[in-house]
Amino acid sequence: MPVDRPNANLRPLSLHVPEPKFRPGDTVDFSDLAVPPAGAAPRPASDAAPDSFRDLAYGLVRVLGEDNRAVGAWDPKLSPDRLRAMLRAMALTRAFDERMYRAQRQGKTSFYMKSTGEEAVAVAAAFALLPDDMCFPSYRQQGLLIARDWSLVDMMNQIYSNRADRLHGKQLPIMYSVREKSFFSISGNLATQYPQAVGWAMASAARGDTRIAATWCGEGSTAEGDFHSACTFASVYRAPVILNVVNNQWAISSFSGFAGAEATTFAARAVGYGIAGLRIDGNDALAVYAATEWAAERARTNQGPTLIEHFTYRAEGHSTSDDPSQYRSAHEAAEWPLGDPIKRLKDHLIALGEWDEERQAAMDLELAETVKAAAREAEKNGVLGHGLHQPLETMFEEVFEDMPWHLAEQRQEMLDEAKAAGLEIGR
Amino acid sequence: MPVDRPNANLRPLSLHVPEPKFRPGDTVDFSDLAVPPAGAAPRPASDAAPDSFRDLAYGLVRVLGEDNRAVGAWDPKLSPDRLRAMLRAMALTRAFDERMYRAQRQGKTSFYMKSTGEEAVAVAAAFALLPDDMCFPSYRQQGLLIARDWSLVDMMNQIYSNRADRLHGKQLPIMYSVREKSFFSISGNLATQYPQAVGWAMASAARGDTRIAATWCGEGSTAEGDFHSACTFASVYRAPVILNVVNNQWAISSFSGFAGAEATTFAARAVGYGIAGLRIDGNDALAVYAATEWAAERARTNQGPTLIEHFTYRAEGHSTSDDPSQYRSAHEAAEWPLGDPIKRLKDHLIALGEWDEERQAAMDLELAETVKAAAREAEKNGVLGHGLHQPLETMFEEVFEDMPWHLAEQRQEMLDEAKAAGLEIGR
Amino acid sequence: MTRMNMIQAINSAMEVMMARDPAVVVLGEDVGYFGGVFRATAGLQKKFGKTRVFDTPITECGIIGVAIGMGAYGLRPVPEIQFADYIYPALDQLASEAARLRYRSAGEFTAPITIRSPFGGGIFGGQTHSQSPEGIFTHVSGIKTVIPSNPYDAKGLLIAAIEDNDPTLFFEPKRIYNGPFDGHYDHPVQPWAKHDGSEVPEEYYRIPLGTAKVVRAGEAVTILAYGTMIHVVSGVVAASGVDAEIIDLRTLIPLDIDTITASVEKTGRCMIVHEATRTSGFGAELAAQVQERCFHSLEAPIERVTGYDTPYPHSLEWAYFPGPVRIGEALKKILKD
Amino acid sequence: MTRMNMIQAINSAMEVMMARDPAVVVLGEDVGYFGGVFRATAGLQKKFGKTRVFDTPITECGIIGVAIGMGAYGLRPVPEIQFADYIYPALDQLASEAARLRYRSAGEFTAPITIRSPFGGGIFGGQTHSQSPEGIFTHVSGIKTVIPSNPYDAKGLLIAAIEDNDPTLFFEPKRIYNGPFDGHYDHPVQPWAKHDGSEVPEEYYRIPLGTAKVVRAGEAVTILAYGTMIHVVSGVVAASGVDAEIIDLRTLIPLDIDTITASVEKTGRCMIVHEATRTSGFGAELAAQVQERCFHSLEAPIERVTGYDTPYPHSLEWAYFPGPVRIGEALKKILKD
Ligand SMILES: Cc1ncc(C[n+]2csc(CCOP(=O)(O)OP(=O)(O)O)c2C)c(N)n1
Ligand SMILES: Cc1ncc(C[n+]2csc(CCOP(=O)(O)OP(=O)(O)O)c2C)c(N)n1
Ligand SMILES: [Mg+2]
Ligand SMILES: [Mg+2]
Repeated sequence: MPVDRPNANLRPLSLHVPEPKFRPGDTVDFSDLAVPPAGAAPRPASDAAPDSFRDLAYGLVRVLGEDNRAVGAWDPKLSPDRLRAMLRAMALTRAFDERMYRAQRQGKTSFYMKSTGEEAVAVAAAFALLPDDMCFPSYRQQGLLIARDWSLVDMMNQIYSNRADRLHGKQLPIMYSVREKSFFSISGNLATQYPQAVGWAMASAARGDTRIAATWCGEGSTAEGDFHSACTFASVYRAPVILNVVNNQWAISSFSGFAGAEATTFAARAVGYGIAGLRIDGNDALAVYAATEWAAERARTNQGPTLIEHFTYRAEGHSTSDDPSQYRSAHEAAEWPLGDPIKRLKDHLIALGEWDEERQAAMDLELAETVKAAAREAEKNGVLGHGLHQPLETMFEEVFEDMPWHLAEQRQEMLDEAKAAGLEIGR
Repeated sequence: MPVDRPNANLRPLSLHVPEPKFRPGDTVDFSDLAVPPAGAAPRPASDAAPDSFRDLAYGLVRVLGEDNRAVGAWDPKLSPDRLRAMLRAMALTRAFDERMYRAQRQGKTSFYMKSTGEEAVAVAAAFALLPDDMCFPSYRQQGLLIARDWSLVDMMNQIYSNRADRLHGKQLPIMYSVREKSFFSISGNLATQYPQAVGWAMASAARGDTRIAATWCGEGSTAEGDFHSACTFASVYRAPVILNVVNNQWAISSFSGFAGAEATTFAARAVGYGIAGLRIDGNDALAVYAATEWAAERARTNQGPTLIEHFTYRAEGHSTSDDPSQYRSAHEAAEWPLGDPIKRLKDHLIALGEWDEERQAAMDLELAETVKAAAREAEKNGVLGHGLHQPLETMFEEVFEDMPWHLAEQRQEMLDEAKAAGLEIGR
Repeated sequence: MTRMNMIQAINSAMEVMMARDPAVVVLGEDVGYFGGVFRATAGLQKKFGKTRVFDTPITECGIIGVAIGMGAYGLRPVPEIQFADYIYPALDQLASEAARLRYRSAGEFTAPITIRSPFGGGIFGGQTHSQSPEGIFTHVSGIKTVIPSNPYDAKGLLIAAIEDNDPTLFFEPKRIYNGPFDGHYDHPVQPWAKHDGSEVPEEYYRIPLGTAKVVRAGEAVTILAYGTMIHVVSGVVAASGVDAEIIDLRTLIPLDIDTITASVEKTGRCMIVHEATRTSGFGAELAAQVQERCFHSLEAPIERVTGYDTPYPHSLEWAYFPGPVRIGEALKKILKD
Repeated sequence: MTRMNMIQAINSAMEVMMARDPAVVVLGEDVGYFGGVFRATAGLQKKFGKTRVFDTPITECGIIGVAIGMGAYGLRPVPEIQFADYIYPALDQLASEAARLRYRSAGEFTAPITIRSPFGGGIFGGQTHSQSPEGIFTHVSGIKTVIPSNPYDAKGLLIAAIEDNDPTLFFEPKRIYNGPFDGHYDHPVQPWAKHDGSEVPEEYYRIPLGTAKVVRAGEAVTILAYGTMIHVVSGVVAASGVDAEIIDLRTLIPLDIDTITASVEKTGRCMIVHEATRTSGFGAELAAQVQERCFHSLEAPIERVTGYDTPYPHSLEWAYFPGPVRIGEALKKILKD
């Protein structure tokens, strides 16, 4: 029988509930956030065993230093042309976000989500992957499509749910699906894409293909069961997949502590599964590129999965439905110690003597024009709510490959009712 | 735009599918399983930070050495009386399992699951916990109830689904629920008890109580989403809970590799969440006791959760529905390098001069008799299938606290139909 | 008495219950400092502290699993699932655990938890912010399902749900959080203040679970509905001049069958309206029961006006939503039959 | 032609499809070397290798999530969920992902997966090895639900399901894996070999999804059932001498409504039998549709004989199971009405 110690003398327990450092109105001071110098992290061989570099899950791989120079083993040594192309894609992403955010405010669509401050995470990854590597993104990686040179007008058509929307108005704005750019249909349900990416990668491996998969989720979403099942499968079958955790510090109003950041890093999750883990400066496009390239190399050589935590900051609201001033200090974004990814890459190019502020300003202007022109083009196909852009009966299509009788019957009911009521009736 | 490297020259991927070392008919050789010597692992202070002892997740805490002596910092230094009490509870658990397994084979019940070879995991933990610490077990911790001196007859009544079954015949055999022994209702769904235990512990902490919670699941079950949500919550709120993973190498026919054991240990999961993790010799009752005591101390002093991997071996079939000779070598159990937990504790007591083979034999005989007597007693209340032991209408009770009309109506329907057909009709 | 909208009434129910019973705790994604994405928990953390009102990790199965454990300890948790569309990851903890715990332990352990979740469409939320999954839960024995249609009921029912010792799903029709909605999406939104149901006592009161409410008495046809649809149906009935009897179910399980059968026996006709997809929706159960019980009174087939058997399409939201046109046409049809 | 039991027929369907189509892969808990806890995948790994037939970690949401990814790649996965009772953790991946993928991507990506899972009671499996959750899935648009009642159908339907480009749930009535079962649990089990439905071609053939089968033609009453219940109903009908028409639905979605309505219009009476709990079970949908479509032919209320609205109780299994007594009584009642 267990011992019968009296518990009268035990001290009462207490519950720890995380609390972010700063709330609305607070002065922001990030000085106790440890930021290791650029170039300090070692770069293991791409066939090193994951348990030989566990420390990388607790550090921060950084390439761009305070002096705007690329340093250390992780420097991907990209040509100035490639750097400029990357800078441009990031700036275009930001310009696109600006315009579409405004379009939502103007009532042209129902919803929008920006990736401001996190552009490097998606753009630099797209540059480091092959064009047919399969991406399973969350809703904040529009940069992937832009970096893969996808049509802005097409993206906007989707956002406007208009006549030309490739998704036929069926999906919430920004929930793109672009098969020809190896970009998987985005889900509204957090983290579901994670095991799907692992399954895709397993299938590619099982078929002796050469393509790998990459997936992204926010730090908040790592709490979902899907994250765990994905990591478990990836570890067990050594799936050729890159698991990206975008730690932008916030999940709507909850700071990263509610996903576990007080106890350890998100890269440490990789250690838990015995898979390769990297924690990197997500606002450093070169670090993102280098980490992705290294992880891709591991995947392509059957070394299995890599989990990359991108340490970054969500500089704007969660979505157009959100007002971050309600729950966090307005100063955080400006004070963020890892800076802005676009500015940092720009400054690097300038330091290399390959760019200047004038060219940057000209490019920004040009991109704003590009985006504006695209928006005008897309708006020709209509915007949300101004007319029903899809024939009514499309609602019943693509539920199944072939429409079963009950949907055909419901379609007929709808058309009959619409007709009886004198409404416009589709095709 | 991403670079357009041709992938023609890439080598095809391949899928890794785990495979256990031995299959039916194979000779078993566990010599490359690393078994560190007893007494080697350090014992951190109970308020040490989890990241200061990550190595413990990769080692194996052992107290009982080859010479049957207790050694090292983890020796719990129990009195001979306590050791004998623990030995007795383990032996009783085994005797109980034997008898009930036989009862199932004799058709007295539908189902049974033994814990043979793993008795230390539950029994020693029960000895190290306080009697009102709340247990959220899986189906293989009958040792908890036995160590807490619960009535064997009551357990058997449940197994027989008989008249005296405290669960009114509603549950599958062995899915006990014993509130007065702080033993939570067992679920058939794997790992669901994990977040429940964390929630219970959070509630205890929130109310300033002194009681802590402990939960158990198999290594196979760690893949479930519930495991992950439990670890995440436990980490975030520093819940006073002990998370036990019973790594008995098999999950029905799947070896531990399918839960991730090829890549790392299960204790390493704790590292992933930044919580305390221990990997221990689960066939060493003293190691189980010491680890549980240490984890309980951490929990009681608001140091938060501890995950303990109990490295052990499922010496028999998964359940009475299973035939392990179909998928694993019959020699594994006998060759298991960590031995049998009962024999090891017995040998320790003998080495201490506090026990001998004669007393052991006498105890075994006595326990067999105890169990037999209990079974006879329980069988007086009936066994499954021989008569309907619960009045028919009990089926509708306890679905809700108060029976809604639709259940009352269905109850009446049933009674009317039974009557019409001339069947026995309950109360 | 004061005027409240749905959100305020729901907030008030939680506040009243937290003040009365220290065992009541509120948890969920964004419910703490921020007060919930729909502001339903605003102010509660400030008033009751972080150990009684707190944010959670984003794992619905974890939220419910943890709430069950808290319930077993003796607390009375009120978890929020941010959108009903996100309740599926929690289904196992709800259906296999919360709903079964009392039964499988023969009453030793219970799950006295109330799961709040906004549901339904009409806000251009697309397929993952518009669903009405209530039908699924009505098929799970051991769980109650409650859906209010106005602030007064919302508060009284939520208090009853929190006090109930069984697990209860409390689905909140988010389209009418700020005002009743008659389905004319092109008309300006009416605020709750102009509606009877917005007179809400500030103090404690309860509306027993399992009681429907006759919203409008009538002789020509019985219309069964709940949530947002009560207002759409009422609008259609008012406009059409049909003498319909409108019944607000308020709780789906347990169902107030007597009120339903008494009405159908009187009118001889029955129409069911819900936003959820048709096949195997709760309307099927209602139709099955009504024909079982009122067979000889029925003069026409029971009609179902529901969401179509498709996901909720973003741009065709108003074609999907069972609005005034569809309800009006169905009403004509059932009266003709 | 050869004699097969259900397990052999299901195994044969997978073997035939794996041989025909290299994209077909089988995954699930214990399905690999061991061949499944019910032996349905026995021999497949040996024949097709470990990259086409393999064990998985124990995470149902992972199994389905991974299968969806494999499907998106171009494979045709056939995951097994070990017991239907354990499908709930996968509900989000099934309902929000597999079922929605085609729609939300407007056909760019699809989920051509077939989820096999043993369901139903009658084996003393207690509440977590006996459930019949099919009703839930019939409420999810975008997913098909198939339930065979004999080896011949099992093979032909499973092949059709695997070839189908939409996600399909294939629930296997485990009580009749080894032999048909007339509900008399105290009688010896009949092996399949003595039953017509066990003559099964060894080669490829398919039974189109969406077609029901009239198992027995009759004039007095239409009985709708599927799975195990076909045999129980047939036994009762044979014993009672009632001239009932028995329809085996075989697929619930898409439903073969024409066969059903033609029959009810002829007989004027309809009884529905399933093992799942009554409230909001698929029987509700059937009753709703039958009264909608055959209102003027119906001479009596549609009867449902189903599992009760309780969890599946272990020791009272045979009282819960809708057996010959209950079906017989209901039959008498509906003929009297
Ligand atoms: C399953 C599920 N639960 C909840 C939500 C609601 N929700 C949408 S975004 C979000 C926060 C996600 O935060 P994070 O993962 O950090 O990503 P971020 O928005 O920061 O990119 C929540 C809770 C959802 N979409 N899906
Ligand atoms: C959710 C769920 N999935 C599947 C099962 C079927 N099942 C029962 S036990 C078991 C194996 C569990 O193995 P492990 O966790 O290692 O525990 P052990 O049996 O070894 O103690 C499986 C797959 C289940 N009970 N619940
Ligand atoms: Mg985030
Ligand atoms: Mg195991």
